Amino acid sequence: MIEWGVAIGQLLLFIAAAPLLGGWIKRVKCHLQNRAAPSLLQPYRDLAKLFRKHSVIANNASWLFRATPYIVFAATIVTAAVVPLLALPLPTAAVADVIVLAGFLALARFFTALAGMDIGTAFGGMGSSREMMIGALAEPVLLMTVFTVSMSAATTNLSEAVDFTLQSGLVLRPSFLFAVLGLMMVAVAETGRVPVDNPATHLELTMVHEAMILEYSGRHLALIEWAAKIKLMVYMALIVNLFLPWGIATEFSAASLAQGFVVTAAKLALLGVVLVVWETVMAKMRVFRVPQYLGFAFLLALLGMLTHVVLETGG
Amino acid sequence: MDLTQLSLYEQAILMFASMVLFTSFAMLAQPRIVPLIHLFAWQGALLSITTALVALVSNHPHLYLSAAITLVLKAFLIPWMLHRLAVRLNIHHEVEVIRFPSLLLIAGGALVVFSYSVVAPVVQLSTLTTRNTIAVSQAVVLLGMLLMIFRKKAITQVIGFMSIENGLFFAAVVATYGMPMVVELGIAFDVLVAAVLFGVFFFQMRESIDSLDVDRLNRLRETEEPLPPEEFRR
Amino acid sequence: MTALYLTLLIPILGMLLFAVIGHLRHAGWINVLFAATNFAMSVWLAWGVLDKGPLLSPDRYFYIDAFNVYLVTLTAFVGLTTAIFSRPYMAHEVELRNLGRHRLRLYHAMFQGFMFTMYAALTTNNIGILWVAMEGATLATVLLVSLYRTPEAVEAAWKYFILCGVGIAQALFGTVLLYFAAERVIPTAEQALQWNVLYSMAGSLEPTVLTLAYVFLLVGYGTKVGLVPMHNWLPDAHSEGPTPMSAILSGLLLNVALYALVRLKMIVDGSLKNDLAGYLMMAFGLLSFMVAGLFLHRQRDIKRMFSYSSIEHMGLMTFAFGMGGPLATFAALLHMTVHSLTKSAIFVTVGHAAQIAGTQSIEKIRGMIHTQPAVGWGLLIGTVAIAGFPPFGVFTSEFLVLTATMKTWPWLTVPLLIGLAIAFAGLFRHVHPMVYGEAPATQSPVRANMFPVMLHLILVLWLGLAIPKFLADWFSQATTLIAGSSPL
Amino acid sequence: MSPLFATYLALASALLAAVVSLGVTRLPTLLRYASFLLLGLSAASAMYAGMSVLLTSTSVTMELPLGLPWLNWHLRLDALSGFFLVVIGVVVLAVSLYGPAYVRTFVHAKAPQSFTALSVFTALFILGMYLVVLADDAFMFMVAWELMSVASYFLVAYQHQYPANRRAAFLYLLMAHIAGVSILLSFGVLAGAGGGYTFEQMRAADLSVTWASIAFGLAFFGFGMKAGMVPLHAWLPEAHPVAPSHISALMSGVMLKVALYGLIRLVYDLLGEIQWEWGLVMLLVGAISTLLGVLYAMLSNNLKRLLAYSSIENVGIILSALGLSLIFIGNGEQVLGVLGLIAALYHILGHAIFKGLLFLGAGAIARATHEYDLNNMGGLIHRMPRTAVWMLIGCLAIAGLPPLTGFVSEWLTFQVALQAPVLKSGVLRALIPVTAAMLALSAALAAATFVKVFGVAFLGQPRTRNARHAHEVPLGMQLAMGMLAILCVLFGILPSTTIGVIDAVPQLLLETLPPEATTAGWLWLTPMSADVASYSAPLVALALVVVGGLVYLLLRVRAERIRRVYPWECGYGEVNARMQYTATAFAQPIQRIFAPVWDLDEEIVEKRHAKQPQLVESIRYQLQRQDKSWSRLYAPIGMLVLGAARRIGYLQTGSIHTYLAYSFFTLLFLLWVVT
Repeated sequence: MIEWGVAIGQLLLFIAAAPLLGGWIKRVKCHLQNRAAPSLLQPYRDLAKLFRKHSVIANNASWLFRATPYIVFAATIVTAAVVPLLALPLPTAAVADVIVLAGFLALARFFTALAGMDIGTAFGGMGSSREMMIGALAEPVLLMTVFTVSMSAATTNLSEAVDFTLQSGLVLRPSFLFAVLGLMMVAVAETGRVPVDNPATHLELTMVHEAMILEYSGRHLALIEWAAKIKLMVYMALIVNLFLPWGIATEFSAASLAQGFVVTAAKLALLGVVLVVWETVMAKMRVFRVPQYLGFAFLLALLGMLTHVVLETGG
Repeated sequence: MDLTQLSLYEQAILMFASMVLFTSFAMLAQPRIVPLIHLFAWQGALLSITTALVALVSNHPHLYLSAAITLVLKAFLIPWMLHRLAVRLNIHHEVEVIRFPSLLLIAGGALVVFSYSVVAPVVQLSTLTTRNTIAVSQAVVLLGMLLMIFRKKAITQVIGFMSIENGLFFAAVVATYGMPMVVELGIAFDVLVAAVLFGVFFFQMRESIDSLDVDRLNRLRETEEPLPPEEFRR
Repeated sequence: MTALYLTLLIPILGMLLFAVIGHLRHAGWINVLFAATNFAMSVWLAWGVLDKGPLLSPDRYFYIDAFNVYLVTLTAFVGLTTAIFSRPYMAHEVELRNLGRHRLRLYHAMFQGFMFTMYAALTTNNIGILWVAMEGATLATVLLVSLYRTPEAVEAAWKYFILCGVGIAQALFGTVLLYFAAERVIPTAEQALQWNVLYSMAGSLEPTVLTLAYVFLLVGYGTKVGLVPMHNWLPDAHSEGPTPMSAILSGLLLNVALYALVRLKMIVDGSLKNDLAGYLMMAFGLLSFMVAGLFLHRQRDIKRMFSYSSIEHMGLMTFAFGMGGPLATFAALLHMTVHSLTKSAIFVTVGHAAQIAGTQSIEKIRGMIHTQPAVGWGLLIGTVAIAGFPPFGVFTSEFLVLTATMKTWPWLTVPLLIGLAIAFAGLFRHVHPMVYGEAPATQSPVRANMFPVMLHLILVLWLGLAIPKFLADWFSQATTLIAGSSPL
Repeated sequence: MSPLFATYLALASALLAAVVSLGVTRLPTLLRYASFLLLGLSAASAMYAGMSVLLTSTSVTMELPLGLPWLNWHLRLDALSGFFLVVIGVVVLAVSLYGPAYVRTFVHAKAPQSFTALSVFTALFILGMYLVVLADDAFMFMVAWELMSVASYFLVAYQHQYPANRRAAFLYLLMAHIAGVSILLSFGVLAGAGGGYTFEQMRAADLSVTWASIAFGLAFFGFGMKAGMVPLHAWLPEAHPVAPSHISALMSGVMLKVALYGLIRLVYDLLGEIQWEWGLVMLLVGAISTLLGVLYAMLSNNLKRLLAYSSIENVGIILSALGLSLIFIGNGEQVLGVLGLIAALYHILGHAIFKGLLFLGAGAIARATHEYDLNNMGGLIHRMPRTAVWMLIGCLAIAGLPPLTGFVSEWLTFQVALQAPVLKSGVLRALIPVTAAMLALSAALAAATFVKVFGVAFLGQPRTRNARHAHEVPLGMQLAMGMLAILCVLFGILPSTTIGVIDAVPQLLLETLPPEATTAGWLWLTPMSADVASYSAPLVALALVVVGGLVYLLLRVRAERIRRVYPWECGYGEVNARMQYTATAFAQPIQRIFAPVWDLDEEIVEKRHAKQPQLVESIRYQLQRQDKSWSRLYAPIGMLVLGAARRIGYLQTGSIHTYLAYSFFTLLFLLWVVT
């Protein structure tokens, strides 16, 4: 029973902390580009403001347009619920394994894209089209990377997989190296960061995610933005806990939980910094360069899988 | 076997057989219509004489009857009909060009050799004195076909056809001393009807393509392009 | 016995009668009447034979067993339905192409004459008379082929006459050789041509002679079966003659020729003790099958096309008979039946279609289903049936042929498969536009009598779904006769 | 009611429906309802029969006094045929609800087609499919099989006034014929070894591996051609779209499955010892079909054509699952083999349902707008709201999104693929994950495709008058779609229960049960074991609903009513329908990425201003796409045949001398041969 409690708590923490992570990344970025940085809590303020505002929608918006934010938010939260953040074992991970996780991300994307096309503006269509393209190329990479892990761990249950990496101690797996790189590239693409997309811009021709949600406002926008932040955190948590799970709490004592909290926070913060650096040094690329980018990620994931088959299990 | 051991009649049979063969060759080379018909009549006559001789030698009385039928049919009736047709269709003066007559004759010779080689094993089995003439009869059949293949006029084709019939009859006589009477009659009847029908056809041809040149009968050819392949294109 | 003699007599009477009154307005009906009585006679005969087994006439000129009695019945049946169809059709033709009524006299007389020759060929026990009858069939039909007196018709008739005449002459030479071989072992000259005697003595006949004889017989009767490369007369004769003629030529004459070939093969096999005859038949059959299939693609004349399809199917039967063995033989017999039923039905429909469109040219016949649904559907269903789709009987026989081939000659199934596909494509790419689509305004419905078509197709359907008991026994008796044993 | 009686009832009522329809022109309305009622009855009883054998996992055999004299029609109703009877029954039931209202448009049509043909052949088509799955001997199987093909051919050719339809029908019948013959030959091999045509004897037969592989090859070719696997799929995207929509639903939803039934029956049941090489072939072909199918679908703008291509994709998925299963069985991993088979069966069921749903939806759209081209639709969600809901569910399901039915089979397939490491051969271990990745890619592309479908057809603004004046379809059609949509959800949420029923099939074919797929109760799906992988669809669905609902309520508390305004149009006048992305535009990025897959013929026509050539007056963009199999495979074969036909013509020179020469030389040749 207690682990369910922990799971719920962890989920709530996940939801609550997501904007903070976003704020942290933005802040570090500003420092790096020596701009005046907003406060860490700025994302919360934005969300609060959005929730307070009227929401205005187009005349010909259908029920689907209004339902989408809730569906996206819910789907994203389900994904968040199955990723181990602080402590193992995570019972919710049994409800939905990593394939389901990918499925739910796809579900969210599906509805976002539909919502983008609902009004019938050029931007929405453009955004949806590009988003689906990116998603179509990114999803197999995501699956292959996690397949690589779950083939070594002989499970698709994330909690079990993390546990496996934890148990097997420090093993230098070439497959994991490739997998983690691939996963990072996918994460960047999926969460709409530079160089694939730029969350900060509204320059029409370059935006993808923003183009889809252009028509949203008020609480709907708030939900979508929040979901996006959660999604980012899901990916980052996945990366850190799947490949370097050390420090995650393995029993539910206050001490180990606290330690798990601290360590995970540190890891996420560090990964955030890495992301920021990456975003700062990279330049936004043309839409039709993205396939090459993702193709490279695919290659990495494939290498990871093959090295696993060839080198690690022995022919 | 040796010719000398044969009775005079048998020698005569072989002699006439060779003459039948000769008439086939002559027909192959004869470009003019009326002489061709005459040659055909001669072939029939020789045939019936041979048949009569065979009847005499092998005392098969029913062969006399078939000899008589042959004489009437092949030597008189059919040639007369053909001649009359030729006159009425006013082609009795026509001369048709034969390309490479010499080659044709050589081919005919080759056919004789071939048919001899083909029926050789059969001949070994026979005890009849006339056995060697089987080869001749087959040669006559094949020469008839050769004639039909290389000659242009409808009437010559008919004559070729008839000479094939002659060859068959000849084969029946020399190989087996004739078929049973019923069959003989049936065959004879068929031949007669055929001859009549040919006559009818000459007139039909004349009125439809106003010529008796079978090379003009080439409307029903399929050498043109087939229909466009609409199903296989997209 | 009486049944047999009546079966042979009635058509002769008919021929003589029509020679006098064939031009009268009701001649068509009388023709139907004769055909009907003939059919009744043949059923009676069949009944007797099924009852008491094979039947040899006292004078030994006629021999009826399961093999030919069922062909007699089939012939009589198709003759009947064709007569039914030809009555209104020829009437329409007479006013359409303004033929003189005397032509109808010829037509009816020759129709009956042709039927007679085929009964004679089927029932006779004497291979000499068999030959005479086959030649007679040619003579009876050759004037019908040229009935319209168009240049094409005359040309077709002439080719038919010459080629079949020459071919059949080869058969006579073969017969002579056979006789030559026979009379050395069989005392009386009369018996030396009797099939049942020959068949019983086959073992002692001289193989080398029979080999030669068989070659001549194969070329001779093969010409009439329409085996490639002696087939050239067939499409011409079928496409230029009046449609009822094409129906019985395709549906019956080819069968009879093949029947003769098989009868003689039985003797030759008995003597040779090897499969040479079978191999030759398989080779010719397969060749005809493939070549005809390709020819289908380039046709522009609808009747011509279906006559090529006949060549194709005769090829398949020849192949099956050549392969021998109970299964293949059974299949071949069944295929004979269903093919002649289906093909005659198709020719009937095609005749109507040609009258509707006023032409036989495939490009000009369009949208039949639109103009006259009955004819359109008839043509379509008929084609589906002949193409070998179940639940039609043609499929059943092709199924058996293919599986039999798979068992004995696995690799020959490949050309068979390809041939089937090619022939199918060739048939349908022409039939499709003729049946479907919009119809040109020039086409106008005619008084079509689709009863025979429906009857035939229903029978074929029945054979495809379930072969009735008596027919099955019948086939199996015939199979036992030809192949020694039966699949039942 | 015994399953036997139910089966007979199903067959009888289908046959009766055909007979009744013969008189349909006399009293159209009555008989229309009568025939569809009978079809519904037959569907219901078929499902009953199927369920009862599935649940009791018994098998019933029967004989009909039809067929060859020495071989009656043998029928056998076992778990496998029962499962497929259910699959057929579901869709047929929906169709019989949908039909009466839908076909009304055809009754009074001025078009040359006869309404009788439609109803008669529909009934025969369905009858044929029942008989195929019931057949227990090769002969009856072939008869039923071809009955199915021919009947459906007549239905494809039904609206024959359009040349495209005639062409499609011809192509379809031709390929069906070839497929049929090759299947027949494969049975021939088995019969040759087993000494008889009944499946009993074939099971008894022991073939050498070579002959078994030949039989497998022939069957795979034949059934695969019918099931539409690449590259033998050419007929499918032509034939399925041109048939009336309820027929398309039957063809795409069920007929392809019947072909797969044949494959399963032959490989798992009749062929004996299974070789893993067969599985490999199947897996590769399946993976390729999946990818190409979805790509072709992505680029089609004709809705029904798109759906047809997506059927190719789904058949590919099923084949891959079967391939995996065969590979594992061939390597002695019986259990995993069973899982693969179950995944395949689950997808067969699922695809039958949602593809049926989508085609029926396409029919509804066509009936309401007379449009098939996506670029002429748009904004339909406002005009036909309920149809929109059902279609949305269909799209979600076929895109393989949780928690709907498409996802379950995908999940299972991945689970099986992830067990590759247990295999000995390194090649397989390397290959299987790669194909899994291809499946993942195709799934994602499918999602993109169906975003395009729903987004362009239902969302945005109407692009044509027809779309603007569309109306919701009659109740019957909505019921049909609604039923299927609800089934999509149910089978998505209750996988364990469903598998509990399905696994009678592997029990029959492989005498093995999936180890603990359903041991954890209806809530949990644990194929291998709980700690390897687990998925609780009910909980997930619940979570989704609860979270979404909670958030909604929370925000509702103090939310003002939403203001509606004009959308932002960047300052150019009002937003109009021509501004929105078209289907072509939507697919364009994918097209650019995977360009080599198609034969593309792209051209941009610029019209310059007469006086100032620097001004562009108008730009027209034209795009011709076709899949490569035509130019690479079919056209050459066709040309080959026609070339041969052209040459063969010179046999028939028309000169009698030549003809005489033929027989003359034939004679000489034969004489020479024999002496």
